Amino acid sequence: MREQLPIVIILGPLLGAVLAAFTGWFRPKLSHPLVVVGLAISFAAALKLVFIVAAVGAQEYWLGGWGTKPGHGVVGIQITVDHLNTLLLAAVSGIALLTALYTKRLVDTELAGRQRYFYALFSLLVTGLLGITITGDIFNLYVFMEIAALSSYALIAYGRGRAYMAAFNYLIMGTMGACLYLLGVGFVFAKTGTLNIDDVSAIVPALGQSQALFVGFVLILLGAWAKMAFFPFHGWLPNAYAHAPTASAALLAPLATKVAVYTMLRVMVTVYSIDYINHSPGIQSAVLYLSSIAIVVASFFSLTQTNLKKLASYIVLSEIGYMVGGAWLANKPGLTGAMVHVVADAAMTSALFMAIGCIVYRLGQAQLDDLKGVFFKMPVTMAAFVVTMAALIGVPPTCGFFSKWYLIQGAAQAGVWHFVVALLLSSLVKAIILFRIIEIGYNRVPHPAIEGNPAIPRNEAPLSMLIPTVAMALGLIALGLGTSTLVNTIITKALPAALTP
Amino acid sequence: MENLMANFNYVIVVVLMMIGLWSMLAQKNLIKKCIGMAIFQTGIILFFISIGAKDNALVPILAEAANHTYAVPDVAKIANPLTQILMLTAIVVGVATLGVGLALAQKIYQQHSSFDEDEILENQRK
Amino acid sequence: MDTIHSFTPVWIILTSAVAALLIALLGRWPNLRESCIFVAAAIKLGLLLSLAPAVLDGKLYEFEVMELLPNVGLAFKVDALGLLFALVSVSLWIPTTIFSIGFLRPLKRHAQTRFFFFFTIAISSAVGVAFSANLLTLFIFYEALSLSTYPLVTHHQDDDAIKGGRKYLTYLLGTSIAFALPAMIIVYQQTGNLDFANGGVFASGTSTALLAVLLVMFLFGFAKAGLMPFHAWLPGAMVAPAPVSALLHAVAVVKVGVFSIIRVLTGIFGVDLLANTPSLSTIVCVLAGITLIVASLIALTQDNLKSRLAYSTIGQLSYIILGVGLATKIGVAGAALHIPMHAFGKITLFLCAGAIYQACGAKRISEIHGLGRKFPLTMTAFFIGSLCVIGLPPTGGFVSKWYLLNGSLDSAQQWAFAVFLTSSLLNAAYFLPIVYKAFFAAPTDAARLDKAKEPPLLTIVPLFITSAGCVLLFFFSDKLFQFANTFAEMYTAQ
Amino acid sequence: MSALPIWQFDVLLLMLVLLFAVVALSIRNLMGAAVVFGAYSFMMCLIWAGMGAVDVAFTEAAVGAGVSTVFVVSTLYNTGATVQRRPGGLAFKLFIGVVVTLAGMFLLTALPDFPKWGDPNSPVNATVAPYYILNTISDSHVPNVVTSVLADYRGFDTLLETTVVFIACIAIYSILRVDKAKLETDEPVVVAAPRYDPSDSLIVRQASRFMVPFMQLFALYVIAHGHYSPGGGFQGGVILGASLILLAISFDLKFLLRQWSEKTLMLLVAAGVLLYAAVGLACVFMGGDYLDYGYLDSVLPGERDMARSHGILLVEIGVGITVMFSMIAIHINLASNGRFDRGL
Repeated sequence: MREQLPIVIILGPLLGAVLAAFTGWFRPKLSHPLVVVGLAISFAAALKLVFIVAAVGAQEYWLGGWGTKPGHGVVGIQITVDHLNTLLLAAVSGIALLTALYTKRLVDTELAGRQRYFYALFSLLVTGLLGITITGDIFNLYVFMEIAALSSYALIAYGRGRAYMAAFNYLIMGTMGACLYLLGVGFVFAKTGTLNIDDVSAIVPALGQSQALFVGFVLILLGAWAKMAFFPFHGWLPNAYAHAPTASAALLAPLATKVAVYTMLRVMVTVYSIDYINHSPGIQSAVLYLSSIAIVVASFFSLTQTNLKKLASYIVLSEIGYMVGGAWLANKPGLTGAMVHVVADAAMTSALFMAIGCIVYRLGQAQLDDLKGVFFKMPVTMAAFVVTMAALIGVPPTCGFFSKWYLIQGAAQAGVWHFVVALLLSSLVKAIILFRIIEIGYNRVPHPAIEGNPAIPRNEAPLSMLIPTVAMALGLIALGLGTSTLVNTIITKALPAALTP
Repeated sequence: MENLMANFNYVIVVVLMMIGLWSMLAQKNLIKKCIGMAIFQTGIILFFISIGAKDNALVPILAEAANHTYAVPDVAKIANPLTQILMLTAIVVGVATLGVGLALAQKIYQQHSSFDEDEILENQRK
Repeated sequence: MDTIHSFTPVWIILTSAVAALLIALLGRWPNLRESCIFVAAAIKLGLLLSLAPAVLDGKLYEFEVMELLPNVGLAFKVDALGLLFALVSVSLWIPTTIFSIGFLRPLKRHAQTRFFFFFTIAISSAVGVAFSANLLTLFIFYEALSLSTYPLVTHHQDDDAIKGGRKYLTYLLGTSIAFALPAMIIVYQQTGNLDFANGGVFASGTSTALLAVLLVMFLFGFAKAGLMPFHAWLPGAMVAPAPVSALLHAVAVVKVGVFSIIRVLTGIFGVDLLANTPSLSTIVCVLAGITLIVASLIALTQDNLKSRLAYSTIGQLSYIILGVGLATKIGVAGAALHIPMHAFGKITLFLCAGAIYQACGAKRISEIHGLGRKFPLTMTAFFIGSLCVIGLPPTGGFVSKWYLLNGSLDSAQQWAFAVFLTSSLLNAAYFLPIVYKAFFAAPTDAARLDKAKEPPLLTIVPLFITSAGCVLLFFFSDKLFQFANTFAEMYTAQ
Repeated sequence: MSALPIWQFDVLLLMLVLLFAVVALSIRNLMGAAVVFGAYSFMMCLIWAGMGAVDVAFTEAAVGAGVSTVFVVSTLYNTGATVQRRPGGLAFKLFIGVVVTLAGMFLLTALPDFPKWGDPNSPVNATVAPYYILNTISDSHVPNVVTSVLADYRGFDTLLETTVVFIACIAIYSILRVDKAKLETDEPVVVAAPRYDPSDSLIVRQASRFMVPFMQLFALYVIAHGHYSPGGGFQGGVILGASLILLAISFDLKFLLRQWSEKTLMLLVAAGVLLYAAVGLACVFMGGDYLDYGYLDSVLPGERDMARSHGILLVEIGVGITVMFSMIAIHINLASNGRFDRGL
């Protein structure tokens, strides 16, 4: 059974979704447990694979039994779990499982009466994301991309009102990104003749500096950037996550953009290899400037926001700048930082949106000045919120600090000082945001313990939402302390050998 | 001239895609955006099919020599099946996305009774 | 110097952390809550003293908890300076707790549990900084201290408390993220490790320009040391209740800033590097010198008692930085010695200010003319404290300033001698008039003085303990000097 | 003249395609744009047929030209928006135009580097593809190479593609479907009364009643005969769907909903995907890898390669079911704007 694990990761959520679509009509109560079971199976398999990959090495799996044929390369479709994607697989399925448990209450209240297909779409989105991470075939990745995209449009459209226009814009930008990626795959396919990532990476160096390959590379990059809302293509994200229902945003925000970043990493590191990037220095400095602009602009936009969800969406935008910039430093600490940040940021954004979800669930509103006295009403949620923001700022014991450490070290080694300044600036901005919220929530209301001040009733979020939020917040600290073991056992092996130390 | 005529297909593909892309981004009408999106996708499909096409190649269905036995086919004479099945998927994905896009456009029209992006934004701001 | 691998340093830090948890749990029984602070303080002091003999003859206690980054871990190493600083902050913790019980209890101040909880956490992170073996552990506890003292500064929850707290955090968190963090990462990227090593970590080839930039970033990054222009948080933090400004802003918080700079200058850059490249040590000395003089001048103009003490602290801290900047063995020893001396002196002054405020609500110096006749005991303690800070013979301050002056004589920066002297004169200029007016001048508003009642016993006793401490330090200064000397020998070549 | 590698006929078609694309996007009457877009798709499927991609042409004709046009038309019918108002905003359009032309030029720079058009031993035609052509008979005994690659060699792609169709259906359902409670309270959306209501004209009804059985028979042939002739699950499924959509259009939605209730439609959409995934799982339980039909030989008649052929047929049926019922469900949703009462 051990060698079937890679496909179990995909089948769990896929079959869960299809069965949930069935039970949606007979016993709607059953859809949620089915999806949770599917995700649990997938998470267990992903976790097991993390240990197998760390111990033994990459695990390959050929669909339909069609492996490599002499003279033709891999004939069927191959899915691989190697050092680059095994951590993200575990993170995506783990966070999805936790979010599924978390959103049950939110869905029952916000989407009462029309949630028949919500958890089916939820599970299909996770299938798409897991598929993108696990597949070893560049065209197969396009199909998984479309699965994830279509289900995310529907999940956003559940938000009604302004969510429809936001979903439509997301659809246009998402399809443009997917098509650019497909065209890029076409160019690569035209020059190398095969779709399997390992075979392509074997052929690419032999073709040397071919213009078609270069254009294909740029196209795939543009496609991935549109999907992850990197700077020039970021228009759709704030509206999409702000107007979507809290439950969908809690799933989409942490995972969708990180998986797109992973696609870029996979193409940069495996398909086109790092020294292909070193040969095109023009692009490298341009991308680094772009990512610095993305970080700074998104951070300052988040300062001006009054709606908590919009604020969180801009934070997500600035975090993407970290990862793209880190990857494009193309040196050992930079890439390590990017890879660690992909997993760390998924956890941080998930904890952030869960905390916001608790607040919105209880206070009904997500405006900043409605948060007066929220530290007394919801002490535990706000404690988790403070830990999450501390992680985003990069306060030491949390995972945000270590990924930022590697990124700044990589930038210093490459002498890219504007990226260092951008990283520090965005940490300061997030610190200002945190302390502004602390002031609104804690100081601006007369302290209940002083006699003569009105006592503030405690109005904590329900337990089913509180436990995942607190678990994720503690997970950030655990991930932080565990970063060095993760880096030594898995991430250093994922780095290409030809990397400057 | 020879080079241009040889790759005439690719030029048409690029022009088609650019028309589609332009209309997706610049057109204000939501329906035109959807149609532009479909044209952009068919452009890419044309690209894939033309890289898989072979000079006067037969349809990729093997001729039956005697009852249920098949001669070894001459590969150069049979069109490339791989690009074709990739494009089957792309077409179906294109229709799926078009369907979702049109459904969203309907819902937007129900709210703002207009397909024009500027009118919708004004309406939202009110 | 051989190292003893032992868990005791971690025990020391954990005792106060455990005490903090106990405090949080025992919220409803104030007496029980206070008693467990004393128990924790006693245990801590005992453990610290148990380390003293071995550390004095050069041995080091070391323990690595876990590895955070390739060859940089969460590690503790107790050396003479670390032990000295920990001893000072823990031993002053006891009188301050007595004072805060006396100060807070009668006024029925709110959230006392929260106050003592964060107070104890702050102490444990200060000790954490003292024992950290590398720059990363130091940075972690440095940030923990900034965050745990924020609720203490904004304890009163009123508007100027919030403003003070906001200024406090923007300076401390802002400079540590903007300057200290990148500087630390660049050092790690250049040298591959962050441990404090004798003679510094830098390879000989690194360009002095880079070293200068890193030095300035560290000096401004650890803004708790109060170097101009990043000193404004200290007067802003005077909004905190008296015990907080007493222990934290006289001993724990500010000394952590200076302690980190000493660690950086001796452990990362190395004293010989400073001595050999004159440009680096001049940067340190000029910055410290300017802060010294300007702070003392501003202190002259301050009418509010606590902000005058605050500016005097900023000045005194630059003494220590200047001492280390001189890059001579005696200078470094003098600087290390000045930490306890200034701590005892300044805490006495702050406790007196608190007692005065509690007794007659007076905050301004102009309001306490003639107070000496009503409260002779408090004002004599104030007098002894100010002597210690000025550095006159019967108090310990004289000894540390003596070594600092010697150090400045045989260092490259002769002008430092003049700076030390003028600043001591300025200290005298802004302290002695207060004492004189309190005893001999006619009271300006007699009404306030008449209804002023004798402050409760609990707030008077700590005053005597610390002022007696100042005098004792003068007579037993050779014991402390041993600590300073072992540290100086370890980190300077000559 | 042999020097010209592509036939003059192809050049003409490509020109026509370009013309239709430009017209479809610039014409102000939206209904007209929909019809020209349908014509554009037909031209496109002619070009593909010319290049030897028969299956793709078939799918494009059925799905691209047929169903998409119906979707666009029913959207316009529901909203009554026929003319695009408010031209203008020229500066923005010019800016995008410049950006797009630059992108186009960038793409064209890769042109000389491409293998010559139609060259049989270009990398694409020389690496992986020859294996399929040479081994399809010995592996799965399916002469139509496209169907064998579609359902067997790259069967996982097709499973995911069916899932995409499934997602599109439930996505549109969850976006548009108006839940029962709201249906009563919501006042009917005022829609411009169609000038001509086809559903009450006798000729249209009788013609469609006559055509539908033959369409369905042909569709079943297309699915079943997919191994030997162009066609397969997708094309057959769409034609089956189209036949029922024809019924819905020529009669009215209620007529179709009486035969196929909403619940059965949506359940069958999920059933198709479940069948496909279950066949894959069966292979795993029989000891092989996922979607390795060879291991079903103990269950399906014939040894390994015939088992594969039957496995492909099973999978094609699953695809056909899903595609058919999702096309119908999508059409009903789009046509009735989620109210399931009356439509196009």
